[in-house]
Amino acid sequence: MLTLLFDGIAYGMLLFVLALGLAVTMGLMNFINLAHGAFAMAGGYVLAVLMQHHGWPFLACLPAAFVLTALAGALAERLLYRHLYGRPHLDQVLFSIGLTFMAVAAVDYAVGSSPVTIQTPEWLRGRFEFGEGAWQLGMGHYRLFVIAVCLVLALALQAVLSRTRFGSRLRAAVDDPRVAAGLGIPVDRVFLLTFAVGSGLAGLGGALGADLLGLEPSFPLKYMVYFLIVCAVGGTSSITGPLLAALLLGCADVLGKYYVPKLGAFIVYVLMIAILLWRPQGLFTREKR
Amino acid sequence: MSDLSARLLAPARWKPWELALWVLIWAAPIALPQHAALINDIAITALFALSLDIVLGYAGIVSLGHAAFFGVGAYGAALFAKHLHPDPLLGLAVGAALAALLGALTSPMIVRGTDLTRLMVTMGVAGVLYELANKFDGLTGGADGLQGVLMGPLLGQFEFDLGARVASFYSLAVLFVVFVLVRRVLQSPFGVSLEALRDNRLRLASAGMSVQGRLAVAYTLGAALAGLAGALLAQTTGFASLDVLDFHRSADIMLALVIGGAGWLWAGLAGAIAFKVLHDVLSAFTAQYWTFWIGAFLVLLMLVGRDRLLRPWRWFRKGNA
Amino acid sequence: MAALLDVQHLTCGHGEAVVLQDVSFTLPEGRSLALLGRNGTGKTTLIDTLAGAARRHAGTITLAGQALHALPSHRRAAAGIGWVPQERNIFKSLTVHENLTAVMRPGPWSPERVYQLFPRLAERRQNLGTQLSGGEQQMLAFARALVLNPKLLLLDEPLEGLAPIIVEELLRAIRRVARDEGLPSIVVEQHPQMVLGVTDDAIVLDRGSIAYRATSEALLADPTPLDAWLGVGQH
Amino acid sequence: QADTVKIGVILPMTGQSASTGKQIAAAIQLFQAQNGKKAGGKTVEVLIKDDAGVADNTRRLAQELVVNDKVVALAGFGLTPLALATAPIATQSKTPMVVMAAATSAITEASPYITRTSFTLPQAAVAMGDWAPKNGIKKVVTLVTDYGPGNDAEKYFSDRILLNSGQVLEKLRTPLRSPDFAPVLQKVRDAKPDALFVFLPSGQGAQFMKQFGERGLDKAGIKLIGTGDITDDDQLNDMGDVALGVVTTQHYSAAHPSPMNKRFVADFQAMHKFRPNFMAVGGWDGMRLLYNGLNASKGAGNDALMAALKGQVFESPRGQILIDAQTREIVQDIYTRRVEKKDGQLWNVEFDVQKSVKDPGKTK
Amino acid sequence: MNDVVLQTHGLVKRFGGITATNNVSMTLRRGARHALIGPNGAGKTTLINQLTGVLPPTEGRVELGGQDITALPAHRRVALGLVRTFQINQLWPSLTPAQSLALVVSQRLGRSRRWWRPLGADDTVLAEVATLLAQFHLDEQAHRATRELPYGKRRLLEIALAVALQPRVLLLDEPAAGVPAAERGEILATVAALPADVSVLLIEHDMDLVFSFATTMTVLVNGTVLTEGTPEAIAADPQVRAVYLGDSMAGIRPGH
Ligand SMILES: Nc1ncnc2c1ncn2[C@@H]1O[C@H](COP(=O)(O)OP(=O)(O)OP(=O)(O)O)[C@@H](O)[C@H]1O
Ligand SMILES: Nc1ncnc2c1ncn2[C@@H]1O[C@H](COP(=O)(O)OP(=O)(O)OP(=O)(O)O)[C@@H](O)[C@H]1O
Ligand SMILES: [Mg+2]
Ligand SMILES: [Mg+2]
Repeated sequence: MLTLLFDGIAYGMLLFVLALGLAVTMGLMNFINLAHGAFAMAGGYVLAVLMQHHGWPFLACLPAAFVLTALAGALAERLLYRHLYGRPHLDQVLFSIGLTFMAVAAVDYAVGSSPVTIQTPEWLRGRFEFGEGAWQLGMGHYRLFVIAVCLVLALALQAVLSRTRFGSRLRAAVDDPRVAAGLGIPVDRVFLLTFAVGSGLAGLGGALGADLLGLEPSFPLKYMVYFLIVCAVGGTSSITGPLLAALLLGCADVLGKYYVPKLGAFIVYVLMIAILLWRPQGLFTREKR
Repeated sequence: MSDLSARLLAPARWKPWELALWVLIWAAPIALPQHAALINDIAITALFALSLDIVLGYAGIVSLGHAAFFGVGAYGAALFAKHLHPDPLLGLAVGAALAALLGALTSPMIVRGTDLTRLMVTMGVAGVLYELANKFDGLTGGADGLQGVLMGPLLGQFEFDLGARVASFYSLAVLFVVFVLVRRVLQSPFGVSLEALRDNRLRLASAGMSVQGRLAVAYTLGAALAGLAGALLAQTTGFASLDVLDFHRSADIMLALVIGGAGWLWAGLAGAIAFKVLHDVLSAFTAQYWTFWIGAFLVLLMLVGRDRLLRPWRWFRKGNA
Repeated sequence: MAALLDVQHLTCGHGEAVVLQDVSFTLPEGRSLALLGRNGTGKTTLIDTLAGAARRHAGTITLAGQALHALPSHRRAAAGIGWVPQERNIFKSLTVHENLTAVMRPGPWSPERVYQLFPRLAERRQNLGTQLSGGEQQMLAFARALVLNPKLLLLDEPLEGLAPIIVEELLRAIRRVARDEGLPSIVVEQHPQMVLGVTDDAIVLDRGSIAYRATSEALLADPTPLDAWLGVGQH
Repeated sequence: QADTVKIGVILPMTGQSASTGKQIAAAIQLFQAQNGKKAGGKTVEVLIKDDAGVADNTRRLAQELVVNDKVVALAGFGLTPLALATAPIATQSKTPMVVMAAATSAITEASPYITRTSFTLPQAAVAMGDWAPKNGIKKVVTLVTDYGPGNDAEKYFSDRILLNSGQVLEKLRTPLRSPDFAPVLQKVRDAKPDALFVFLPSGQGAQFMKQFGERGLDKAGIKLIGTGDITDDDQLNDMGDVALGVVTTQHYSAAHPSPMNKRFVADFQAMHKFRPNFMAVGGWDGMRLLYNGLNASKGAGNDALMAALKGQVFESPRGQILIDAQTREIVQDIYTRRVEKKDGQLWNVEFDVQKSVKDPGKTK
Repeated sequence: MNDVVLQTHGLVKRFGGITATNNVSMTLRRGARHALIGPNGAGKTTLINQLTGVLPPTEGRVELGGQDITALPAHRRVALGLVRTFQINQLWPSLTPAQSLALVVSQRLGRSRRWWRPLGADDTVLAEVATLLAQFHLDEQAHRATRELPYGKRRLLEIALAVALQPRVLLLDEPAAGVPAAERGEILATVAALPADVSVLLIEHDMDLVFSFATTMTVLVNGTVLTEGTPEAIAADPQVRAVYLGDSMAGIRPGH
């Protein structure tokens, strides 16, 4: 029982970091970027390639995954995405789906369609066990590590957004880029930075999650739905919303599969529909006053 | 005043190019009998896209779960034929009616919230149906699909043949009837109010029209037509599988519609033709990586703009509108 | 007296379209300017060009010796431009307070100080921009330009939609800021009487160029020349 | 032309089952490179189509291949529903249909024109149900993916275990698209069986193995057994050491020690840079079956070809196989294998065999 | 008192801690030319939003012709004759003025749910649309998409759409906002030309317009009714001068 809860939390945390970049582009930049999963996949493959072909240590690969995907994100923003700011959501959805298709096919072409397995270092393979019977708590080292990293990320990001005025400058730039620039906000740079960080986070999430979620070219399409659920249920106006939503989703998924395996994916959908009917703006969105 | 009437009725008149296109479409299965199966497929996709156009293009409801209605129509028609009566037209009506019922029942879910909420709720409904169909495999055949659907002859005369000629004429006929019907409805006050709904809901309510009511009606209508498309598929292939409810079907149809330019009557047809032909050509040329090219096409389409890329004839419409 | 703002042979517009042709004027240090003209004569276009939000085709703009026209839009605020756009353009997803802090620059005008000027805003500081009444948004736009701590305020129809008593208050504020703080403004207005009282010079635009210049005092004393250019009462 | 015959091969080349398509397409290419393009006095042209694993695509492609391309046979079929959807077309057009991958028992019953060169899950599952109780495994939990083949595997394995007086503690199923095995594995752990019997579609095996080790199930003394899909040769090397010692039953291992197989694997790897798996051998044998059939029918299709396919016996890389003339189902040897490391690579090493296993699904 | 058409009883609207409407009870009589004035943020727009059902009140009731309409959705109030215009244009940008008006007229005639006969095939509707187009000087632009119209024309269409519904009560929220001084008169003239039994409630900050139009005025301050009276009384009220008018009335002679 406790073990399951722990697994659910680890899974949820991972979903959170993966979806975080999407929540940022969607909530702050008002851009629906369905290619988000492609950046996550890129992070995963960076990790795999560096570890398997270049013998990098696991811990060095994580920042590398962040940096490289962030650079890729920045490049994509400069060349492609910026032309679609302010366009209808539907256009953005289709554009980014198109990018996703391209990424999936390109990765398939480059490294093949079979899943890649990551060999985590020895020290992350063990497992702590406490207690007995129903209250036994078993914590895999790797999952513990994932939880820790994700928690640190969440706190750091929360601090950056609430302590600095970057957040409000970003939202101002989204609301009205012309006037924001006229009032001294470097709109282009703000967008670029945000997008790069969002992509980098996805990359980091992808690298962390490669082991737990499996890594294959169809990764972006497979998990896109989960990212969207996290954002829709959590709302995108804060970081805590998606965090709680991701945890809820993770636990519901794991517990649901344990106790009512017959219902499978059913639970997640029903839960999502119920929540969205009850709170169409997302569970944790501040009620607009 | 007669001038006023004429100007208001102008969009309702059939343009010569529209008639010409329909003649071409009807000629297709005669001229290209070896592609009858593809034509059948395109006609069904076009009908499905047209139904989504009403929901997305006209009423402005973003839906990523339109396959729910398609699937209900397909299973409905298939099960009807298998257990109750093999007549195609009866089955068609049953499929559409079931889908419309589902649309009416779920419409309260899509009148509130943001685009994202609607996206997720529609997707969720389709997901739930998918899981249900999977669970009740006694009825639906589960993941293995529903086998043994035998259709009776169309109008009691025409057996569905292996070359899919009867099927293609059948689907085209249904598509044509629906097209004419929808075309007419969209010129009516109700149809124009749908356009108004997409433009500005606040004004619609302030003019005394119920936003929620109209959304629900449009959604139900779209659902019924999607059910029709699903029923056609099940009947012409004699088969229904979980795939009719799958997420990718909703996504594909949205792609097709948007390629055709949602919010325009011909969008479904144009999109279905473009999408299917693109698919066939690309996968003949690179079977494994055709998705790369369709992705590249979408990216290009969005960057360059649909109008410039795909609908050159619209450049001239300004002049006579 | 040194010129604060010097505009020479400015041609500007939107995209390819040219709205203003070869406009030149200078604003001496410490003097405010009223910009008058009929609807659609290009007042907003001129202001927007100064702020970098409309397109300059030719000509130079110099603010306190610095070539403004060479700077991208977002650097002009640092150079000393404080802009109140005609449509207010409050950032809708920010609160009143964030609207101020997102753009503020160091200087005598802090958010606290503008709250003293507009107590109404202080009460609403946690409201989202769009939750303000029309008039409150207008005040916020003005306050937002102040916290940029500019050298020159560009006010595009700042009085539109305000209650008469607020109009008076705002006019007093403009005058006070100009006199006491040495922060001059360029004010666009459709009702000349109101604005001539708080400015030193006036320019009338017509058909894309400067049609008439005078001191505000002179025009206030004898408004007859305005009738020709503003054409009130016609139509 | 009169002197070419066409064979239509429909495979999932994209989508979730793309690896199946890739293996089979590669094997077909190899077969034609080895054996030339002539059979029954005619040139054999193979048309490969991608159905992306979507049943109505498969069906439409089959229809077009039959009507437009006039193929003499249809082949391929990566998943059960894809094969089932096409069955009526085979019947209606009297076109022989060779199933090279899909493994649900019932497929060959859907049309008198269907035959198979892959395997059926009951064949593999029953073999395991016999082996396990003899080797100290009395209490088991089954874990299968929830679709046709999974249900077959679960049913035939558990029936067999019960017959051999074993005990099935729990029958677990995971959805076809399951992102996380954590909860089911926890359930297995809590049930404390002697062994866990698993069937998963190839592709999910690697991830499953890892989580199995990570959750400490191996340390808790739970053995992992299953059909060969979980130790798919295609991915075995990526699984790492957790896979060592896993015992599975199946009809083919790339490590099968016959000379014919050695040559097959060597040629395959030389041509394609990856290891053939049971899908590849199904494709290769399917081609062999069709070539033999065409030789016998002198290039004719339909009933003549179908008759020629029935009852064929030949040596395959997996050992000797027979197409049962009555059921059109493959009869073959089923091996029990254990994952071992040789020369730094992981292989399914065979250590036991049941000869000439018929499909148990048809014998009742 | 059967000439009261619209009445509020103790209307309260709170947004979080802010009370935008505070216990407002006011009446609008048949054929009234009533102005609602007050400082910025006094709650005028909020009040209109509650009258028309855009916002639900926190407390209190709204009555139209004696019927309690507090819980009625916006579109049902329109059917009862309560119609408004918006401070910021709310139009259908892709429809033409002719289509917009035809749609609204069909709605009023209860024909907007027809799904078979085309919009332009109904003679009653056509006749009315033609009249409205002429009345609001929209003939020339009748068949251009609304988004392409000049601002002034769009403003006229906004009001024409309201008039097309043949309201019993018309609520105008700053109809002259953004309209050049020269054209403001024209807009008010069309409103003044409405049938005498139509009641009009006008919100406006342009005192020239307000005083030339209204016969009764209500002053709203901080969500509360400060006072009500004839233009003369309001102009003379020292309290109103202190909170709203300031010295601006120096040049304006109310009444006519
Ligand atoms: N974004 C734009 N693109 C193209 N033309 C524009 C744009 N904005 C304004 N114009 C045109 O430029 C001309 C000048 O407009 P501008 O807004 O500068 O006038 P204005 O004097 O400020 O008028 P107003 O008193 O109505 O505010 C007008 O003819 C207008 O149609
Ligand atoms: N959605 C909202 N949330 C919070 N406060 C709001 C909201 N809408 C309005 N308010 C507040 O309610 C008060 C009344 O606003 P309202 O728009 O009714 O004023 P108004 O009288 O129309 O002013 P103006 O003349 O400036 O348009 C304002 O102080 C405003 O800040
Ligand atoms: Mg202007
Ligand atoms: Mg207001």
